[in-house]
Amino acid sequence: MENIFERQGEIAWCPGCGNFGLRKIVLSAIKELNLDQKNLVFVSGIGQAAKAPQYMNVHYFNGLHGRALPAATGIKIANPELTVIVESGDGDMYGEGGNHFLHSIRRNPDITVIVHNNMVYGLTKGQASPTSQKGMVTPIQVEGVFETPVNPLALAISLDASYVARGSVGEPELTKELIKNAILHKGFALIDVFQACVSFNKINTHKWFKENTYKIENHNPEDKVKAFELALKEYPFPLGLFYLNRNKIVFEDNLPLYRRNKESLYKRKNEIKEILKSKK
Amino acid sequence: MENIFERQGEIAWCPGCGNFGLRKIVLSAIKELNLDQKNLVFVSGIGQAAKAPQYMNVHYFNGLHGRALPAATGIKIANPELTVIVESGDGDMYGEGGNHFLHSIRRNPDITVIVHNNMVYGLTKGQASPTSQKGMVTPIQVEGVFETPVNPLALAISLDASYVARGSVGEPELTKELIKNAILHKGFALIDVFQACVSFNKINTHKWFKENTYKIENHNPEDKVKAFELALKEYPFPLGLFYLNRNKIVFEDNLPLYRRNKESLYKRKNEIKEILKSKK
Amino acid sequence: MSNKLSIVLAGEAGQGIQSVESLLVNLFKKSGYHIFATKEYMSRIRGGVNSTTIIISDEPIIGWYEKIDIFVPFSLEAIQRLKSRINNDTKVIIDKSQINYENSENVIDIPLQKISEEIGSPLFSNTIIAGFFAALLDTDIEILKSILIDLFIKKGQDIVDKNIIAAMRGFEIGNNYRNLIKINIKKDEKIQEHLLLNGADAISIGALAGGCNACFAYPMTPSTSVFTNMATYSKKYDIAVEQVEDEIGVINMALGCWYAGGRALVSTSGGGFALMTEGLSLSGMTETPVVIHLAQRPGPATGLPTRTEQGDLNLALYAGHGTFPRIILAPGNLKQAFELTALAFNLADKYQVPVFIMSDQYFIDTYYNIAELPVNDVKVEYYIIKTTKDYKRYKITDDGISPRGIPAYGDGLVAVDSDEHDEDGRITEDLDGISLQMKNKRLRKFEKIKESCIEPVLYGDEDYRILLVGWGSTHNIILEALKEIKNREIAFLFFPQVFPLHSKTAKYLNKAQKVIIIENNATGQFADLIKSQTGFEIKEKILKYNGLQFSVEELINKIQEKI
Amino acid sequence: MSNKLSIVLAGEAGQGIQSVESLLVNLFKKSGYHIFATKEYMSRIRGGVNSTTIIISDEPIIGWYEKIDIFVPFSLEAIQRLKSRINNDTKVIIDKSQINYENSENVIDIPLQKISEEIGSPLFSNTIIAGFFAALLDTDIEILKSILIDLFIKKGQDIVDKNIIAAMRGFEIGNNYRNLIKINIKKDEKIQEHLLLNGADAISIGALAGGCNACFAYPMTPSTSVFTNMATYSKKYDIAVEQVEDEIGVINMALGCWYAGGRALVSTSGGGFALMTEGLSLSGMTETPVVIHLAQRPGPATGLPTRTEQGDLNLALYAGHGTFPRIILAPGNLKQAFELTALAFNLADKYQVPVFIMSDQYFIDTYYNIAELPVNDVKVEYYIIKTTKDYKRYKITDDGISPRGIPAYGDGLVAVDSDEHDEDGRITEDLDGISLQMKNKRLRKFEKIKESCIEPVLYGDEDYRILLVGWGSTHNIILEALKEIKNREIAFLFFPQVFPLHSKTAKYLNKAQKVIIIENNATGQFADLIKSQTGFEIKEKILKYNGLQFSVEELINKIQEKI
Ligand SMILES: Cc1ncc(C[n+]2csc(CCOP(=O)(O)OP(=O)(O)O)c2C)c(N)n1
Ligand SMILES: Cc1ncc(C[n+]2csc(CCOP(=O)(O)OP(=O)(O)O)c2C)c(N)n1
Ligand code: SF4
Ligand code: SF4
Ligand SMILES: [Mg+2]
Ligand SMILES: [Mg+2]
Repeated sequence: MENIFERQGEIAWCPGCGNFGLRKIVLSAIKELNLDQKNLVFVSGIGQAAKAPQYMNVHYFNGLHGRALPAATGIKIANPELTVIVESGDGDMYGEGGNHFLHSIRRNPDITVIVHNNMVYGLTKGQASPTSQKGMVTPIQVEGVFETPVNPLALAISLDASYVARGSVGEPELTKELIKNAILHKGFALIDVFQACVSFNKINTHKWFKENTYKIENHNPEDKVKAFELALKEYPFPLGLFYLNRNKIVFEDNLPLYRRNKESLYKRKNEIKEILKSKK
Repeated sequence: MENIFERQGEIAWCPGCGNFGLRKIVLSAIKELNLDQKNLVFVSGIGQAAKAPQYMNVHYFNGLHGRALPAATGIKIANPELTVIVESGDGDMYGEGGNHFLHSIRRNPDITVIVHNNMVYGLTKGQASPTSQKGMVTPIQVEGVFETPVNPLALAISLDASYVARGSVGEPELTKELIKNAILHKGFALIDVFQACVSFNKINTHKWFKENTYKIENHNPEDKVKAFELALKEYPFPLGLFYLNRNKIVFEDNLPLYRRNKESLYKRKNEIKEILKSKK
Repeated sequence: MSNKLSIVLAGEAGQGIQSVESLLVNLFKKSGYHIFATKEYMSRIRGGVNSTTIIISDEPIIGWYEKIDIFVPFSLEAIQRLKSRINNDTKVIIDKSQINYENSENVIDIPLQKISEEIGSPLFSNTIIAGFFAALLDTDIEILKSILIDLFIKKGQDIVDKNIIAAMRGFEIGNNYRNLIKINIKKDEKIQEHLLLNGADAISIGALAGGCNACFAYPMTPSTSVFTNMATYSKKYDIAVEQVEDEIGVINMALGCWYAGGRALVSTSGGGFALMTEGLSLSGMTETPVVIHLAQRPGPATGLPTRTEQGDLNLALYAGHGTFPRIILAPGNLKQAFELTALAFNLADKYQVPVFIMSDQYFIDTYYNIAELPVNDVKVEYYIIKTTKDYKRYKITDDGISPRGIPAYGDGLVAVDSDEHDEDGRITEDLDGISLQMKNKRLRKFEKIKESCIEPVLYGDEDYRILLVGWGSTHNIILEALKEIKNREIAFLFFPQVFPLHSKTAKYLNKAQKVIIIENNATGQFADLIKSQTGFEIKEKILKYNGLQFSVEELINKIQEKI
Repeated sequence: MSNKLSIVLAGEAGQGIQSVESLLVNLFKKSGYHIFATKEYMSRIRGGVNSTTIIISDEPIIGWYEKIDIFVPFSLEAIQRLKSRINNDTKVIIDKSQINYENSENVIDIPLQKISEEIGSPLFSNTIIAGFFAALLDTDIEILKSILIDLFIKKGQDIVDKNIIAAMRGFEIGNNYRNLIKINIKKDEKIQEHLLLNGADAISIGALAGGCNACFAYPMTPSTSVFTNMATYSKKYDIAVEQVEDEIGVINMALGCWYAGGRALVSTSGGGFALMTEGLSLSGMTETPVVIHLAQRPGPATGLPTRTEQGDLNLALYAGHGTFPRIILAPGNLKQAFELTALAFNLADKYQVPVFIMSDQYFIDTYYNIAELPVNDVKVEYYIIKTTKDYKRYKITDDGISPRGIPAYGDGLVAVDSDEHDEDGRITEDLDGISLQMKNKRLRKFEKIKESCIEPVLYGDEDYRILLVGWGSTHNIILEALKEIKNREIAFLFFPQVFPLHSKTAKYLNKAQKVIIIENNATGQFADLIKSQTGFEIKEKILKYNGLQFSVEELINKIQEKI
C-alpha cells in the first residue's frame, strides 16, 4: 500500500545505517495514524539523523545543529494545530542542544521528539557524543571516553517530561508503537531510539543493541521514582515507556491568546487604538 | 578575628538581600578551611549573585552571564592545583548556562558550584528564573509562571553529579558545612542555596524559606534512587546532602598530560622535532 | 528661544525617584506643558546614584540638556556625582535636616522628613515634592489630586487621603517660592491630548501596528522594556510572548514562528544578540523573515549594562557567517520608531530577510510628548501565499524573491533548509548548478532590496556648506543643537536606514564643504560604513563613548569647534 | 615550464579513494617527486562523488590545476561529475567489467575486480592501482612494498603478502603502459627528506611551536582536522585537549585556561565561531588572550559543509559587541601557516587580545612537500609576570598594555571582569573617570598593535603596472598562475595579516595602474576592508563562490581577461 509520506530518490546515509530502519518505523507510524500531511511538520537540526525529513514528503524546517527544539516550539506557537515532530541526533539534542532540551521539557509544548541515538557523532566522522559509552576510543577521545554518558531518560524524568520512552531500531514494532503513542500524547514526548552507526561506532552495533536491550514489563510509568530507577538500568537497557505524566497543561494552551481562542497567528489581527488611549 | 578574604567597601546589593547572608557563610567556610589565598579562584557569571567575588579578596574571573562553568573548567585545566569555586545565580546557572551545567557535571572537574537560588532574575528586575515557582506573576510572566520549575537537585542526580546538596541562607551553619565539605570533596560539587531577593521575589521571602525547609535526617546519600526521591520532596524542601558518589575520577586527572605529571600548564614546554620526523 | 525649565531628581536606586518622576511628568503634561524626561541609572537595584532630567517648555523639547535649573538631590552622593551640572543659578531643593550640604546659597530647604512624619510615614516626601512643583509651575492642584487618586486607590482610601495631604503641604510651600523662582512658560491645553511615550513604547506599539503577533526574548537591559511592553499587551492583544532559556533559543523560536506564519519580534542587546549570530545566518539561508530589536549599551562583554552607546552597528552589519542580505533601520525619534518598526515587519515579510531596529538605552528610556502617531498611515502587508501542490519554497525568480508559503495554508509542502538547497528546499551539492543559482538568487534579492532604501532626511537648507551626519538616537539631540546654533550654512543628514545605504548618500556628502559625523561610540562605525560603501571618508568626527548620550550643550560646543 | 602529471581519483565516499591517495602520495614523495594533493568531498560518509587531485612534478607545485592527465574514476557518477575536467588527452583508467563507460578512446581497461578476486577480496583494487602507478612513474617497487608493510603489518602477515601481490600485479600492468603514457619527470632524491604536510598539519605544528598547550573545540568541518591533530599529539605532548559541549563552552573554557596560565587554541568554522561571538567580546573586555583557528566553509548557516570559501572575513573582523582590538592572520602557504600560528600565540600573549588564524577547507585539505619548517626561528614568548602584593590587573599604562599576572604565580590577586572595571578589576560606573580611562587604554593598545603589523608581501617587480591582491588560501594558486602568465608588469601583493592592515597598504595600491582583487567569496570582503581602512576602492574583482577553490587555469584566464 502506498505511503504518501514516502519520498523516492537517493538517500545519503551509509548502507546498513540504523537511520534507514528508523525512517521506516517513522513512516509507518505517521501513516498508520493517518496524519494529515497538510498539518504535519518535521523539524530537525544538523547531523546524519537530522537529514531524515529530507527523505520524506512532509513540511519541514531543517534548522541549525542543536536548535530544533526552539524552532519546533516557535512553529507550535504560530499554529498549534500542526502536528510537530522533531527528529535529530544524540549530539544534536543532548550536546549542542542540551539547554533547549532542558527548558523545552519544562515548557511542555505538544511536540514529539525522536532522538536517533547512535552514541556517536556520525556526520562529523566519529567523535564521542554525550551518549557515547565510557572507554570508546575516537580520533578526539584518544584514550577513550571518560565522561559519564548522559542518561537521556533519567534526565528527562528529572525534569518531569510528560512522556519518556526508549525504542530501538532492533525492535521496530515496539518503537513504532512508542512513536505513535508519543504523537497522540498531548505534551512534550521524548523517544530516545537506539540505532547503529555502522561507519563510526564499532562498539554499539546492531548486534550489540539487540544483545543489550530488553522490553520493559510490569512497570507503572506514572510512578516517577520507579521510572527513574528503571532509567538507571544499564547493560541490558530497558526498552519501552518509562514515564508518563498526564497532568501537565501544554505550553501553547497556557498562552493568553490561545486561552482566548485557538486560531493560529496568521489568521489574527490586532487593533492598537486602545493602547494609544492609555498613553495620553 | 580577621578574615583575610573579607573585603571592605561598598556592596551594591539591596539592604536585606539574601546575598549578604551567603557572602558571610562563604567567607567563614573558606576561612575555616584555611584555604591558601594564592591558590583560590572564584568564578562567576553575571547577575546579582555573580557579583559576589567582587566583594572578596580573592583571585576571580567574572565572566559572561551563564558561562562560569566552562571558564572554571578551563582554569582547572591550566592549573589543577587551584581551588576553584563558582558562585552564580539560578538564572545564570540553570537558565542561560544550562548546557554547561549538564556537561560540566558529566565532565566532573574538581570544582565547587554554589548557586544563589532566589527563584528570580534579580539584576534584570524580577522576571521568572528557571526555579521560579508556578503562579508567580512578574512583568513578563503576566499571568503567572506556568512552566515546571527546574529541580536542580533531581537534575544533578540524574546526571550523576558527584556531590549534590541544598543549603539555605536561613540555615547558615548547615550551609557552611555543606560548602566546606563540597570544597573538600574531589569532583563536581553542587550546593543550591535558597536565599531571598527582597526586591523582586515577594513570595519566596526569608520567612518563606524558613517555613518551607527542613533538615534532612536519616538519609544515605550514596543511594541514588533514594536521593532522587528525596530531591522530589517539596513544600517543605529538604536541606542537606542529597547525593554523593565517591567513585568518580575527576576530569583533570583523566587528561593524558596530568596522568603523566601534575605540573600546571605554564610550567611546561613542548619539543616538536619528533612530530616533524613523522611527517617525512 | 524656548522657555524651558529643567528639573533634575537624583538619589539612590530605590529612593523613589521614579515615582516622583512619573508624578511630575504626568502632572506637567496634563497641565499643558511640553515635557521631556530621561534617566540615567546604575546597574543595581538599591543604592548608588540614579538621576532623571525633566524638562518643561512651551515648545517641544526632544533632546537632553544637561543644565539643571532645579535640582532635587535625595542624597549627598547625588550632589557629588552631578556637581558638574550645577551652575550658579541652579536652585537646590533639599531637606537640610537630612542632607548636610555646605553650599547654602540657592538652597531651598524643605523639611520633607518632618512633614512626612507628621502625616505618618517618610514615604510621603515624594508626594510633597510633587505638590511643591505643582505650585511652582502654576498647575491646578486638582490635577495632581486626581493623579494621586488613580495611583493609590488600590491601596485604600487612607493612603489616598494622606497623599493628598502631602501634596497640599508641598503645594503650600511651593506657593511661597513662586516669587523667588519665576517661571514663565506658557501652557497649551492641547498637550493634554498628546501622547506621552518613550522609545520602548513607540517601538512596541509600532511592532503591533506592523502586525507583530509574537515576541521572544531573554531579559537584557535595555532591551527588556520592549519585551515587558509586549508581555503587558499580551493580556489583551493577540501576541504570543515567551521568555526563552537563552538568546539562541530566542532567535530560533522566532524563526520557527515566522516559518509557520507568525510575525515574531526579538528584543535583545549586544551580548544577547552576539549569541544570535548563528541564527541570523539561518534566517539568511532559509530566507525566513525575522525582526530584531537591538537595544545598544556599552560593551564589550557586560560593559556598562545600564548605559548608552551606539556601539553595535558593526555587529549588526556583519553578524552571521556567509553572505546574505539584511536591512538595518535606526529610528531617531518616536514617530520614526513607530513607523520604522511597523515597516520592519512588512520588509521582513516581503524580502524574507532579517530586519533590525537599532535603538539604545538613551532612546529606550527617553520620554516626550507628541501630538499623535501616524496610525492610519501604517498598513500591515502580508506576503504569504496560499500554496499549490507543485509549490517550491525556493523558486528561482528574477528578483530573487521566492513566494513564501507556510504549512497548512494551501496544498503544497513547505521545506526550508539550512544547508544549501534546491528549489524544493532539499540539500544539494550541485555546485555549479542549482547551488550556485541559489546563491545568486539571494544576491539578486539583495540588489532588489537596495533599490527601495529609505532616503536619508535632510534638515536645513539645500545649499549647505557644512553637513552633519547622524543615525539613530542622536537625531533629536542634533536637531536641538541646530535649533540653538541657528546657522543656515549647516545642515543635518539623518539616516533612518543605515543599511543598505540609499544610493544618493554620496551625492549628499559630496555637496558639502565639510562633513562632520556625530556618533555615540568610540570609533565612528557609521563613518566606516559610509566609507566602505561610498568611498567617502568623513574626516571630522564628534564621538562620545563614556556611556552617556550627548547633551545639547556639549554638542553645540563640539559642533562650533569643528566649523 | 614544469613537467607535471595530474592524476585524479574519484568515486563514492567509502570506496577507498583516500587510501589510494595516501599510498600514491607517499610513494611518489619517497621516490623523489614533488607532490601536490588536494581533495573535494561531499557531506556524507558513503556514496556521492568525492575526488582527489594528485600532481607530480619536477618542480614544486603548490596550487590546484583542474586539468586531468590520468583519471581513475571508481564509478560512472564520478565520470559524470568530473567530465568538464576531462580533455582529449586524458587517459581514463577503469575496469570495464565494472563501469560501463561509452567513450572508449583513451580508456585503459584494467580488470581490477578480476585480479582482486583472484587474490582474495575486492578490496585489493586500490593496491593494484598503486602498483600500476608505481610502474608508470618509474618508481622502485621496493618503496611501495615497504609502504604496504608499514601500513598493513598490524593486520597480519597474510594481508601484507596479499597486498604485495596486488601491488606486483598492478606494477606489471603499469609496465605495459609505459610506452603509451610517456612521463618525463625528473626525480630528486632530496625530496625524500622533505616534509609532506597539509594546511591542518602546518597549523597544528605551528601551534605547538608557539607554545600552545591546550586545545578546545566542538567538531565542525573543516576545522576538525586541526583539533584531531592536537588530540593525537596529546598522547605524547603536553596539551590538554577537550571536546566541549558547544562552541560557547569552547571559547569560555579557552579564556579560563589562558587566565590561569595556559595557552589555548580554539578551532572552529563559521557557524561554530558565530556562537563564540559573545566570548570574543569577553576576551576583548577582560583582555584575556585567545587564539582562534577559523577554518572557513561556505555559508550561510550549514551551507556547503565540506566545501571551501573565504566568506567569514567580515565575521572575524566585526564579531563581538562593543569596541576592542583584535588581530587577524591568514596564512597563504604551509610555511606561513606554521610561522603565523606560532606567532599568533606570542601576539595574543603580548597584547592580550584575540588573534585569528583564518584558513579554509581548501587550505586545510591540501598537501605538498616542503624542504623544512623554520622551527629554529620560532621562539615561544611568554609575557606573564610574577605578581607582587600590590598587583593591579588593569594598570593604566602608556601603551595600553597592563602586565598580565596569573593566579598562584606571585603574591598578587588577579581579578578580571566582564563589566567595565577599575585597575583592580572591580566593577565601576565612574563614567568619566576610570571607566573612560579603561576604554581609552584599550584603544591605545589597539594603536600599539597597529604599529607592528606584518607588511604585505610583494611578489614580482617593484615597478608593477598591474597589482593582484589576495589573502589566505588563494596565495599559492595566484603564484602558480603568475608563474604561467609570465608577465613582468603584473605583481601580486599578498596579506598574511589582514587586520589591522599595514600602514603601507595604500602606498602599494596607489602605485598600480590597475588593482585586481582575487577572493574566494561572493562580494570581495577583503576589498571592502581595504576600502574602509584606506579609502582605496578596488574596482576589478575576480571572485569565485561556488564552493570550490580557483583552479590555476581558470585564474590565468580570468586574470588575462582583466588586464
Ligand atoms: C554550530 C555547529 N557546530 C558543529 C557543527 C558540525 N556538526 C554537524 S553534525 C554534528 C554532530 C552530529 O552528531 P549527531 O547529532 O549525533 O548526529 P548523527 O550524525 O550521529 O546522526 C556536528 C558536530 C555544526 N553543523 N554546527
Ligand atoms: C547574554 C546575556 N543575556 C542576558 C543578560 C542580562 N542578565 C544579567 S543578569 C541576568 C539574570 C540574573 O538572574 P540570576 O542569575 O538568577 O541572578 P540574580 O540577579 O537573581 O542573583 C540577566 C538575564 C546578560 N548579561 N547576558
Ligand atoms: S556515518 Fe553512521 S550515522 Fe551517518 S549515515 Fe553512516 S552509518 Fe549512518
Ligand atoms: S534585587 Fe534581589 S537579589 Fe538583587 S541585590 Fe536586590 S534583593 Fe538581592
Ligand atoms: Mg549521533
Ligand atoms: Mg536569581
